[in-house]
Amino acid sequence: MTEPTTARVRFPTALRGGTGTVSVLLVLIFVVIATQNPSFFEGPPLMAFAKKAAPLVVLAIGQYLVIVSGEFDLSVGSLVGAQVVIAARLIDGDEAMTYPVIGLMLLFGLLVGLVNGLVTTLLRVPSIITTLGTMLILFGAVRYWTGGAPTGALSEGFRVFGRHGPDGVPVLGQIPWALVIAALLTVGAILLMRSPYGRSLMATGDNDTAAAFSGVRVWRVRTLAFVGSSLMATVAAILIGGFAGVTAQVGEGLEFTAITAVVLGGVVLGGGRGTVVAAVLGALTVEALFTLFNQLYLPSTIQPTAQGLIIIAAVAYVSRRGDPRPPTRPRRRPDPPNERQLDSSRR
Amino acid sequence: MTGAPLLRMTGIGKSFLGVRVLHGVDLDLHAGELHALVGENGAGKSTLMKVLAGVHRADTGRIELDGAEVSFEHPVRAQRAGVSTVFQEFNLLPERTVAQNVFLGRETRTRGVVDDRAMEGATAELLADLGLAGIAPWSKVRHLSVAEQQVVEIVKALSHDARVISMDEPTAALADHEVEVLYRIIARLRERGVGILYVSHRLKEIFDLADTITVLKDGHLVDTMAAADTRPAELVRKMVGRPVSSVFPDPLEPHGERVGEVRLSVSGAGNTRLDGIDLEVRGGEIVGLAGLQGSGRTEIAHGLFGVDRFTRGEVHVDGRRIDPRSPRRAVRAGLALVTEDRKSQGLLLDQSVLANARLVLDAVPPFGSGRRVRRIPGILSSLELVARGGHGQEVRFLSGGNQQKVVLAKWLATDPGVMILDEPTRGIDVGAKQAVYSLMRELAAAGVAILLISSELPELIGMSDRLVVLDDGRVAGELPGGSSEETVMALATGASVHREEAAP
Amino acid sequence: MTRVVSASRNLRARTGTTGLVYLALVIVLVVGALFVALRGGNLFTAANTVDLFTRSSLLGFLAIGQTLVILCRSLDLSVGYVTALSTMVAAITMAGDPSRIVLGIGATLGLAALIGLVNGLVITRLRVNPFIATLGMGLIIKGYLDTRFQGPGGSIPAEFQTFGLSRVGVLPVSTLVMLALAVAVILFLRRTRTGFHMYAVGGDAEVARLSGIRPELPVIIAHVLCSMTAGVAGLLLASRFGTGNTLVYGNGYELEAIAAVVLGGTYLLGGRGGVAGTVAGVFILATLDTVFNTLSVDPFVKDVLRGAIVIAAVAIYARGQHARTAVRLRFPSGGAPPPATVPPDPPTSPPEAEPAARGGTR
Amino acid sequence: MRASRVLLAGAAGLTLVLSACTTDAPENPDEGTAGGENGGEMSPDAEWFDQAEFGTQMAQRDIEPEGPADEPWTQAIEPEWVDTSDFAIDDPQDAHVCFSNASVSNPWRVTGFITMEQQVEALVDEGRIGSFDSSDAADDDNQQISDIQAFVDSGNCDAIIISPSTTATLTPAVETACESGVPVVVFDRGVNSDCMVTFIHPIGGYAYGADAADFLVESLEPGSTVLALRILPGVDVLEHRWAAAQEVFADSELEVLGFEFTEGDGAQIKDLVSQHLQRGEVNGIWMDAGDGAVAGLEAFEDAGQPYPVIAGEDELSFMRKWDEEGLTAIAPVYSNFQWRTPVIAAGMILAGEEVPAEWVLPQDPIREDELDDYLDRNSDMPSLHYAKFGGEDLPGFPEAWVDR
Repeated sequence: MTEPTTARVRFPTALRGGTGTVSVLLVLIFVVIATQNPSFFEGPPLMAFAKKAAPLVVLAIGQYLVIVSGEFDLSVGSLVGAQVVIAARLIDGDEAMTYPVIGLMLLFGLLVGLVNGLVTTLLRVPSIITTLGTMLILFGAVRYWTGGAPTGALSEGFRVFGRHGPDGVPVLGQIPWALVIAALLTVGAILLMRSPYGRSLMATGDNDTAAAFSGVRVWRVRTLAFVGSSLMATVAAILIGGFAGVTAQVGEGLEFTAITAVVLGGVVLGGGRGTVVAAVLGALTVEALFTLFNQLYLPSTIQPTAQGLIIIAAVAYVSRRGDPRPPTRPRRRPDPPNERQLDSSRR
Repeated sequence: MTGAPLLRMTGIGKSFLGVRVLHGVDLDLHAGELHALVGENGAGKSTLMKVLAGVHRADTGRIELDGAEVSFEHPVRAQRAGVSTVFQEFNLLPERTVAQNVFLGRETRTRGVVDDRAMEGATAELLADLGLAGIAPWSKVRHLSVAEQQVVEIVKALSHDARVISMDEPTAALADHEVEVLYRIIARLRERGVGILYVSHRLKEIFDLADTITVLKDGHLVDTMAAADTRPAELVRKMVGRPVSSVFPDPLEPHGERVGEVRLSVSGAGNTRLDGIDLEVRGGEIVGLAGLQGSGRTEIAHGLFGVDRFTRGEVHVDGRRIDPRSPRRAVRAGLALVTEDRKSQGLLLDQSVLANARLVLDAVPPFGSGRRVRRIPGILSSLELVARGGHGQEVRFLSGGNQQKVVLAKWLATDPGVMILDEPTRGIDVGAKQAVYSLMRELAAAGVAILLISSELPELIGMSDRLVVLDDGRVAGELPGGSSEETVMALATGASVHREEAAP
Repeated sequence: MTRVVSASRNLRARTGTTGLVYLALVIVLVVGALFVALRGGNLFTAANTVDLFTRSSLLGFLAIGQTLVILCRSLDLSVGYVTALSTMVAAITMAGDPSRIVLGIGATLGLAALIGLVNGLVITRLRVNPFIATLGMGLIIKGYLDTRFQGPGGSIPAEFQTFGLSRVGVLPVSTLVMLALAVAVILFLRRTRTGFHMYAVGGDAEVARLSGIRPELPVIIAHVLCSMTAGVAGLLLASRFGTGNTLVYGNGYELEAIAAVVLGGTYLLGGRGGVAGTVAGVFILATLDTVFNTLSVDPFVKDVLRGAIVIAAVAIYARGQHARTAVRLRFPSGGAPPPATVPPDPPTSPPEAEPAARGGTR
Repeated sequence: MRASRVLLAGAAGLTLVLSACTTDAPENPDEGTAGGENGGEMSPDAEWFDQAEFGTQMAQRDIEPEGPADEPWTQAIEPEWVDTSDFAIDDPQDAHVCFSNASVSNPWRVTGFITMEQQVEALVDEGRIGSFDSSDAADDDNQQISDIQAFVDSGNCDAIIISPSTTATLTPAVETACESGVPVVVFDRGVNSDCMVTFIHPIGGYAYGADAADFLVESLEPGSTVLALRILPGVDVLEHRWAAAQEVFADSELEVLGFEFTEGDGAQIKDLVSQHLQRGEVNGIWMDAGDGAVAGLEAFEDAGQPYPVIAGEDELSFMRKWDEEGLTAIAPVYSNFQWRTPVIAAGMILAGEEVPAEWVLPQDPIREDELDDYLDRNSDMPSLHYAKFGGEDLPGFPEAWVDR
């Protein structure tokens, strides 16, 4: 625990916590892609990649907020699906409905986040169970509402965000709005993590007792993280719906992809460690990996295997890399019976 | 004590992070003997015990058991050899039964399967041997009181057929009447020829129990002597190594605006563990909260800070009545609490020094107030924080003393009017202690009201202007600063007499 | 209100969470039976009972294994994939030949054990978070299955299909096997050192280490056993299908198993709980399914209800656990002076009575 | 520690290298995985290709079915009528019909199930059956086995209709249902047994795949490139479609770029098509199911490339796109109206009327000349509705399909 660690201490902060690893991995993947398909870096294909990757980046930011506070959000995949279906059904091709419905979607995202957060913090249900429950509920409720398959259609105005962008930019061709939105949200999240709220969030993930003793309203901070995750999922839904329209399967399995992206960025499950940039890089790496598999003409069936191996290897590498702590959190003491621990839901 | 010693440690040396914490310590322990190990915090007592227990490996020196050299790479090796340790921290699994805890790692098996009955029987026997038939071997540990858990720890140590048992402050968590039980247990153990190595701060216990006393200071062996030939004053002098008064800095000339004003007043406060607490602290004053462990000192701090709420009584800060329902409200009212358990309640170990220091400013409005945040580097350097990685260094790589400075900086950044310090010098080195003491004086001079909680009586007496003595959740009395330890202890323990008289 | 709370707390003190889970099971059965009766049906017909038991057996196998892993403070998200792989291995190895049944069982369980071993080693040795390690393992197996097999394959001899399709009275053979396995695992946890050490490692790995337990070992064994129960689940599916089918991995078995374990009162952070509770959790979920089916509930409403019920149940348990922390009380809330007997001299007071007494005063 | 770090790095590197290697290494033909780039040596997988069955289906496309032409769901191709008088019951108006559904997890099944429910109402009104009960296995084979078992054990069912989720795995359960003596009707995917009274299905997957592939072969110049988009591996109806397409493409001069699995997810489809477009021209798209066809077409729009010749499905969003953009396209049909037939068959069986042992329904693709007609007929219907759902004459039309 207190071994001399001079070597690590000299590392620039940015290279600790896995950001370095994921950057190297990302560059490596891009290099391999470049050897396979040199034209990949000629503007338009790169922008197409950005357009495809943007939703996952946004989702990863949301998932990052929750993971860094020490929790999980498994409901985002279902939420993305639900939001796209809601949008299609309510807009039903009517341009005038676009913005009201987007507003409604954001409200719905807010509500889902609140429920996830409050059930986890106030009712003390482990977040993996809470969000597993909301995942089932959203999946079922939306399908029940639409009779099993999505109905209606998205308006062109709605689809602009995920599909179009300002054209005629030199070299790049078109800069997708999705890229702009993802970049803005990334910057926003970086600023958020530097704000008092972000610092309180990080503190909560590191040691919620100490945070509470310092005046952090742990339950509120965590609940807001869930709200953030759900809102990000809503934005991702707008981007995905815009990108490809409505299909019945939209959103499926995205929660695991998002968690994978965040963890690949070196953000530690259990909270308190990792940066927004790392999570975003993780998301880009996952998308780049999919692209790479495709460029290599790897049979699509074998892709999960390669994906699984790379995730395990990357996480093992990060956790090996000079972290002297055991992987679990500091051990839980039997609470001395006359000193109750302060915990999140006391108030 | 004649004959060959049961245990002989010679020339034990140990370093952490290049700092030597033990310098060639020698110690002999005979069968049936109780050998007390005393010294200030940080003198190396716990390290020596951990070396014996196999938790740490000594860099130099040798350990002999019955004349044969032994080497313990793992606690289990030590236990197998008959050397058991009762650590200060409980090493029990709360969800398992007493018997399961006692036999953890070497469960009794009958015909290949673990035999709960047998383990329970054996545990019951061990308990009965100690005259403690009241603890059911099949009850889960989390249902037990602290004292009972302490007993389970001892039984666990005994169950190894231990010939040497070392105990690290076994009474720290016990109420007075519970200590009696421990005395009885120790007497039985000695009758059975077990050698006991005993670490305690409580001089009374040491003179009650010990045959031999070894004094450590700053990792050096100061002296080993027979308890019967030693006077308490002489022991204290050896422990401290210099006149007590010089350890603590003198009060400074007050210059704060609020000096002399009542900044914190508590009247009739109580909850399930406290009752009728009346307390007043003025600006510029350091009030010590004395009392045995578990007498309600920390509970008062937690009550004031909104961790465990007071259900009765009133609290006023700077003349305004406050209702401390949460730490957040307490902070906004101008309170600060340096908690006793630094790692679990005070620090974000994975975060930087700076992130820790600005945590309260970030958590409580006005959020992240720029002026206060900008003062933090100044506060950190005035505390002489040593962090190799600068203020971006993660806190877990700091020494205990520097960690404590981070905690102090965190609270100083809020400009508190009332500061509650719960065991502020626990587990930190002498230099850091001095820094904490000086800081307290400076704060007091600036008009801050300070409530100091400490288990180290000399510290409490040396630093406090007044002492409020607690006993079993109530205020037992108030003493002026500089009162003798005996007076304080009499008040802190005297209440038990009253209670017995009051009992129907 | 207070009275109800303290009554339930007393009950809990006596029976533990497992008792509460079985109480929940009874409540679910009674409420379900009422609903079915309102619709003019009967939940406890032989057909429904058989249905309930059949539904419980597959989930039972998976949840029993998952319990072990969760007790060790780990997690296994790969069981669905292991199950799918196992159906293929069993069906292809047996190839419809009764003489190859034993070989098929051996190959299936052996491979499953190997996967569990890898999971355990990756988690303990490479220190990969169990969530990621087993998710990754699941992906690896998925890729293999999709690449190597195209749809169902192999054949299960009729003799082995009795495992999945026969029954004794209303009890399917598979349920009997599941219950027998549950009993065996309960005995394993209560009567073997490894079982004890699983609780120790899950409760506090450091305490376990100081007590001479190698903390990796129970975790690895739990993962091996968990994968093997997934293998048994695969054998069951194969015997019911008469063939192997890769696509069963899409059924979300792993999350359902975790839900059953948590419903059964096992603490997600390890060290507390057991298989008896898990079996009740499995039966709760199976009862819900049977009730929904009998009532012809819309399949999507089923998901909604299931999600809500799991959250609600866990919230109720969580309340219970919060209240259980032993707190020594000196002063009852009224502020009356402490009677001389409080706190009692601990070593001479019967500790069993304590929680109940505490429950009463608060 | 050091060693394992090297090991890890090695493993990661190895993975990358290995994946790189597969580019030019030919697939093991025994494995049957026709991988991406080796589209040149097109030949169907042995596992899923049955030459005789393929021939039958090809022939059935051209056979005039028996029965009224305006009710294709009652038509049958070359029926072999079987006697069902053993199953006749006295009061069919009280008969309880049970339906074990694999799932309603895709729009095709959702549309079909609505049609079936409407057909049931019509039959109940006519007094041909009494009541109807369904269970849904959510694509879980094991669940469906339990569902069927529950129907059998309950003893309440006068007829059991089964839409199996997987052919092979549901066979034992269907056989159990047959043994109970209740008439069993199987439709859509089959089982490896002929114990049921009738097995209802459209011509089949080979015909579907061949319709699509034939159209591409006719419409594209020799040497044109074709990309195949598939949903999942291992599902027989889908595998048959692809096997037939491979058979057709093998005899053509089209270049198949490869196939991709999309899980029917629009985002995946669009991404994969975009990537193929980055690397070269794509002249034709073959799909094994049409949902997501629009997303695929959008990839062409976004890349600024001309629309491909495309084989979609009779799903409305695709057909509307086809109409709007004037595509060269075909909508192969896997007749959705087949969902009406099983309940009708159950009513016939319970009345003791003859039914075909294998009830092969017609399956005609929608071609350009019929496009306007079908769009007209379905003008109120939402997207993800199937044009040949065949429920226009049912009492609930059109509300039941419009308000889902």
